[in-house]
Amino acid sequence: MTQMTYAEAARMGLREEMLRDPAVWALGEDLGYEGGMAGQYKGLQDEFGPDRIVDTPISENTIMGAAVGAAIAGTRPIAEMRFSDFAMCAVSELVNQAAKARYMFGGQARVPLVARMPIGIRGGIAAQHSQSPEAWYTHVPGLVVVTPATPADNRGLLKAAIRCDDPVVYMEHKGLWGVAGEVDEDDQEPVPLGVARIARAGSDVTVVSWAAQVAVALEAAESLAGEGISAEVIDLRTLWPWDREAVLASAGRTGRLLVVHEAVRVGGFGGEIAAEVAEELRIPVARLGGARIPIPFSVPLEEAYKIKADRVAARVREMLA
Amino acid sequence: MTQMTYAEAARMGLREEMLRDPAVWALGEDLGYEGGMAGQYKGLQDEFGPDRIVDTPISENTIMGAAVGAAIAGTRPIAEMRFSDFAMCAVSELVNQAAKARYMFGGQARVPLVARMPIGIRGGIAAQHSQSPEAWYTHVPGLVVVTPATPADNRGLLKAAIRCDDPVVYMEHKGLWGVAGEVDEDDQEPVPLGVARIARAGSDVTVVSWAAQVAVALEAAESLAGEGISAEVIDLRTLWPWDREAVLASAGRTGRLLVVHEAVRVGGFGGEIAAEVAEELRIPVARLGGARIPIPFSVPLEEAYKIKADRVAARVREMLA
Amino acid sequence: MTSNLANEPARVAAMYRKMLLIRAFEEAAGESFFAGNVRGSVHQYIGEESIAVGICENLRDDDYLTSNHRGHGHSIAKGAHPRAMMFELFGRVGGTSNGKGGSMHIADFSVGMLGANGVIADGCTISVGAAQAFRLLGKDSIVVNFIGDGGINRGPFMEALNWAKVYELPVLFVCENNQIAATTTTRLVTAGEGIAKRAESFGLPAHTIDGNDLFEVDGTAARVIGEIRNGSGPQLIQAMTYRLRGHFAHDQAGYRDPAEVEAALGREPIARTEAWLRENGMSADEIAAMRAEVDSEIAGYVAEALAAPWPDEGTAFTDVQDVGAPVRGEAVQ
Amino acid sequence: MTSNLANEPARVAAMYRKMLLIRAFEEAAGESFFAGNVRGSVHQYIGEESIAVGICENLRDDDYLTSNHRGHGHSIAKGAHPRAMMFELFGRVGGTSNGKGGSMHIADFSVGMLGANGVIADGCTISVGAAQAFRLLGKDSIVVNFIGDGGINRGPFMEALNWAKVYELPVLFVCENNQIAATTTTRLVTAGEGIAKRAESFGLPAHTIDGNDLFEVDGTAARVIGEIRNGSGPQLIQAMTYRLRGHFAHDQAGYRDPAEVEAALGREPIARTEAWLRENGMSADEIAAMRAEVDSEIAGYVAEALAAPWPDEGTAFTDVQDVGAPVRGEAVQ
Ligand SMILES: Cc1ncc(C[n+]2csc(CCOP(=O)(O)OP(=O)(O)O)c2C)c(N)n1
Ligand SMILES: Cc1ncc(C[n+]2csc(CCOP(=O)(O)OP(=O)(O)O)c2C)c(N)n1
Ligand SMILES: [Mg+2]
Ligand SMILES: [Mg+2]
Repeated sequence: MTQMTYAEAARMGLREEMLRDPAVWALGEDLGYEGGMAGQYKGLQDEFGPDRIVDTPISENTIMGAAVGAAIAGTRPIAEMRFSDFAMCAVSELVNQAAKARYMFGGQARVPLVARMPIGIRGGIAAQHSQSPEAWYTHVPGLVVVTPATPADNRGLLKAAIRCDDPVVYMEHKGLWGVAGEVDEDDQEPVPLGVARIARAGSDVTVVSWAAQVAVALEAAESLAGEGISAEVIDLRTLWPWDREAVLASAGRTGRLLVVHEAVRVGGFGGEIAAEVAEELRIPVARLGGARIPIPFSVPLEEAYKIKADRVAARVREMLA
Repeated sequence: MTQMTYAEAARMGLREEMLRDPAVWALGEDLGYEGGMAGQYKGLQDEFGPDRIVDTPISENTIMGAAVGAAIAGTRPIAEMRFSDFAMCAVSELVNQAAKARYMFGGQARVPLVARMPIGIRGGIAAQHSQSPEAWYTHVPGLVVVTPATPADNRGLLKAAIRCDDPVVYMEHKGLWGVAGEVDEDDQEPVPLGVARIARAGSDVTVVSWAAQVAVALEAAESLAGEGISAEVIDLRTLWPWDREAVLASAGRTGRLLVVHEAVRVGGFGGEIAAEVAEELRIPVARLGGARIPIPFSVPLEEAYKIKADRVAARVREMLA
Repeated sequence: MTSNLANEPARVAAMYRKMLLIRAFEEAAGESFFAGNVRGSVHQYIGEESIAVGICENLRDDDYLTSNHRGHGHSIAKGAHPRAMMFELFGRVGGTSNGKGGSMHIADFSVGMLGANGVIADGCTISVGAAQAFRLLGKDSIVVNFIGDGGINRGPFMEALNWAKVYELPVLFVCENNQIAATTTTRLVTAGEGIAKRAESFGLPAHTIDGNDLFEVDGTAARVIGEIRNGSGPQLIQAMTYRLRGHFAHDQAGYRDPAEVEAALGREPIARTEAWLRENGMSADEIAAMRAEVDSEIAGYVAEALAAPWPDEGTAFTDVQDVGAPVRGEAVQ
Repeated sequence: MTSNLANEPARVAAMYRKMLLIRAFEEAAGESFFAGNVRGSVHQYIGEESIAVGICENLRDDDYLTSNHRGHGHSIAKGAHPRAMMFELFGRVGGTSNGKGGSMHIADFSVGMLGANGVIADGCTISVGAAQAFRLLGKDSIVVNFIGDGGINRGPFMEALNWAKVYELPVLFVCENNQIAATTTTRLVTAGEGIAKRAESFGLPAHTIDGNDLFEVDGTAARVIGEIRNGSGPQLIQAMTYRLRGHFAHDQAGYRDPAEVEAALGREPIARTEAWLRENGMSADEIAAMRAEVDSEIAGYVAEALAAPWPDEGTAFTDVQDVGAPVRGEAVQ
């Protein structure tokens, strides 16, 4: 076991896959010298050359569109969009082309690309650099959607995303780049897509979350434990496919479900999970998500948007009251 | 009362607003001679001139982006995107700019534009011309989302959208263009945004829908009536804001909620409604939506995607069983 | 310019036959649309056949072609089988996509035809990426992207021009300039001197030719494609042509000046190629025979397509994705 | 070229003061960032001041300006108040957006500054639409859009060039060519001879000038803006310049060749303008006094900003939309 950050673990996973398969490459802005926004590509251009870590013009449509063509043509490109906000400049390429090519062409095409687009609040980067649109992509047939919450998962899930034969929207959380955690360097296996992780076992309520909110849910569970309330925390890891069985099993046991996400609550993926559980189990369900406002810049305003542990704990208490 | 089609009613509503306010104009491809995909702009360029019904280059980013600039500068543009699928070429302009300008600039900007992007299956136009992404835009702070189901509403809601001081995503359903209905020509009033319509009163179950699925729900309700099952059908009309009070009141009365939409079920807006009702009322909820597949071309495949009245009725029976 | 094609009547005849095949296919597609047997949008390539045939004559099966909404001609020229294509238009089993795609999504990967495209200019960025893949995989194949004169005003196409040149990719952009986009005269929405000047401003050699002159298309394509394969970097060909029909089958093109259409008929490629063949030893009977043969071949496909089985509705749920594939039934649907 | 500005030392001095104000603002913004008082990305305009000042000198308050991520200089030059801007960077009440926007979303509609923009080139399409609105409303105002040499490779900018010319809109595109985009040398990702040739291919007159020469910027702007206001249609100015600092405050620019930076310092606009003023009758003392005055003005704003109240968290929920506005509390949140 080694301690490394979420960004370092992602770099390790990418490097392992690039060593393993010469068809794996990445394209995006400032990947070479800068090594990516958080160093997740650091040194890889020196090691693999400018044809496999490609510095591109500021041309989001083409970063994504070229990845589609390169994937169809037999390589495994990683389209680095830097921010999911900028990926909104290339939605047609991802949704109309990447997601549909295999189907529209009756199975003739495979599009094994990774559309890498970090989400979330990092602090003071405001409305156009902090969005969490993961729910959009769960709604698009043909796409897999991944939201890693830990360094180990950011290595293992990235490896799985790269090996996946279909397009994967890979959404790291910008707030986690510097967070360190245990990674087993010897274990080169990918983390399977679609399998949730029980981050903390519990019996009174099931709290489902992903990405940066998992730590918030765990913090809430810890404080609730002090009050004798036992919360089970599930890290979904993959939003599509999401681990329905694991969630239903847990919620069936605890009898209560709370979904927590940083994304705007209205139209968020929490609705899918809560509705599904309510339909199947008829147990109390609840959702916590962001207010329907753009992400503000100033500290107190940004803080007002965030879902903190105390609010999660309070919501759980309400459900148990 | 006059009989006119959904497309004719939209044309009437637009014309009335253009006569009423010289700041109202439209831009898009082939609006002049063609008069829009379904004649919804027919003759308006002759009447109002090429500066108010503007034929544009095939430049989706700029059709939407120019509408943002023109709205900020004091006019009321209608950005005609022809298909919501093509609007995916201009998501940054709509979501990063139009939706956020007012907020990011602390209230200095108003963006009274209508992003007009028809949704849905029309028959044989396949994966890139048949999508229903309305759920995406409900998830975006700053946007209003409208989905008219009748000719009268396509006149009245379009008028309300044009008069709205914030960006409105206006999603007509392509399958309804030729559907005729009663329109009161003398009533020039807009249909208020955010107010649902009880399309049919009932007492055993509440069926919520919008756009083309409203007719399907009504057809199902009719056949269920024959079996002594009384279904209340609500046409949501506006998805954001959606008429929560009306839905909760109805579902509270009937004790059961079924949401039906043509859009893909996973990540669809039905999740928001079902989750909200389950959280508030703890009654049985269910959702019917499209399979998570691209819209196929061939008749039997396209039919297999559709949610028909018999499936709606069957689901209601299950809920009552 | 002319090519050595003029010294090869047999090759001209073969290319002429391909043009006839495209023409017959498009006529049949239009008729089938009006007969109610083909749904959706059918964008015919009638009057532009010499471009696709002249370009693709100079391609290999392992070269790629990316198309737009008007892709039937490109597909046949690249080697897609018109029978499978007709089945696709009819939405039947045996179609290029077994009915999942239809006219706007015809593709045949076995011959490097990567697909028609329903979104204008999205094929352009796909093309440069495919060319980048060829380089990574050490292949000497090239990519040809067809774009219309209306499509050139979309940003992704312009980005792709820059991108292709920055990485010196083996891409040939072919702008089919029929002077119209749906009902819009492109001159009115296109600033400057046109696509050739624009492409040159990105450093791409640009060649404007008479797209209805099979010899000029073939000659230019032979030279340019050879140069690209030898590492010249991307180039662009602007092929001037004329859309003889409406934008799609159900467009009567009432906005067209009949005199203009009349004049264009005098320049249409099949008649011109036919005249050359007559002057170069092919008899009227031989031509009539070839036409009859092609017409009956296509007619046969139409008949077969009409009789072919519809896909099982269960196939609507396949070919989506491996992980997270749709499962039928309420729960996930 | 030179302008009559050379005959107006007083106007030069006033513009010089504006440049000093921008420089001082940016230095203070950077220091405040490192002091932990300003969050997020602070893109400094240091070394490029003469462009914004020279262009905006020739604009009216009812002309519009659209900017990009590097918008502080553009804002001050257009007339936004540096005090309100500093408050915005600090996220305080009294900021241009009362703390909702921050550095990348500075705007002051009262002087036609329509906002910095966090998305490269999205401001370009907004600009042509604003110009279209001017025409509809019968105003003789114009729109100036600032774009970087990296931003020119985005499709929306290229679409906007075509669009502006098609409708002959009163738009001036100003490409600030500092030869770099974040850490990328733009020459390496920009094909062809550059933006001037590209703009010309769309029919826009393009003028490449020394952006660090206040006189050349002012002279060109005076002429070009006059032409545009008189109906010339859109034009483009490429202002050559140099980014003296990192991409943003927290970028040490280690990828830069020190010799290159050294050389650039010799061409930086404030020193050049200052030298001219010295030669034209302004004394060292007068300049020192002006510098001191500007520095203390900005220092005062920093002190005020630090002491200014934070916005009430309730304001996070205002200014979103009228219909469907957020309501605090569980139910809709
Ligand atoms: C992004 C996008 N915008 C609009 C359309 C609708 N559309 C389909 S074909 C067409 C005209 C294309 O004209 P051109 O590129 O000249 O090709 P041509 O039809 O003349 O062959 C338009 C506007 C589309 N398919 N995709
Ligand atoms: C669409 C988009 N892509 C990428 C970025 C990230 N980004 C911000 S500034 C920048 C470099 C811009 O360079 P240039 O246009 O030359 O302006 P400069 O910083 O040199 O003034 C990049 C890549 C962005 N903000 N928006
Ligand atoms: Mg055309
Ligand atoms: Mg630059």
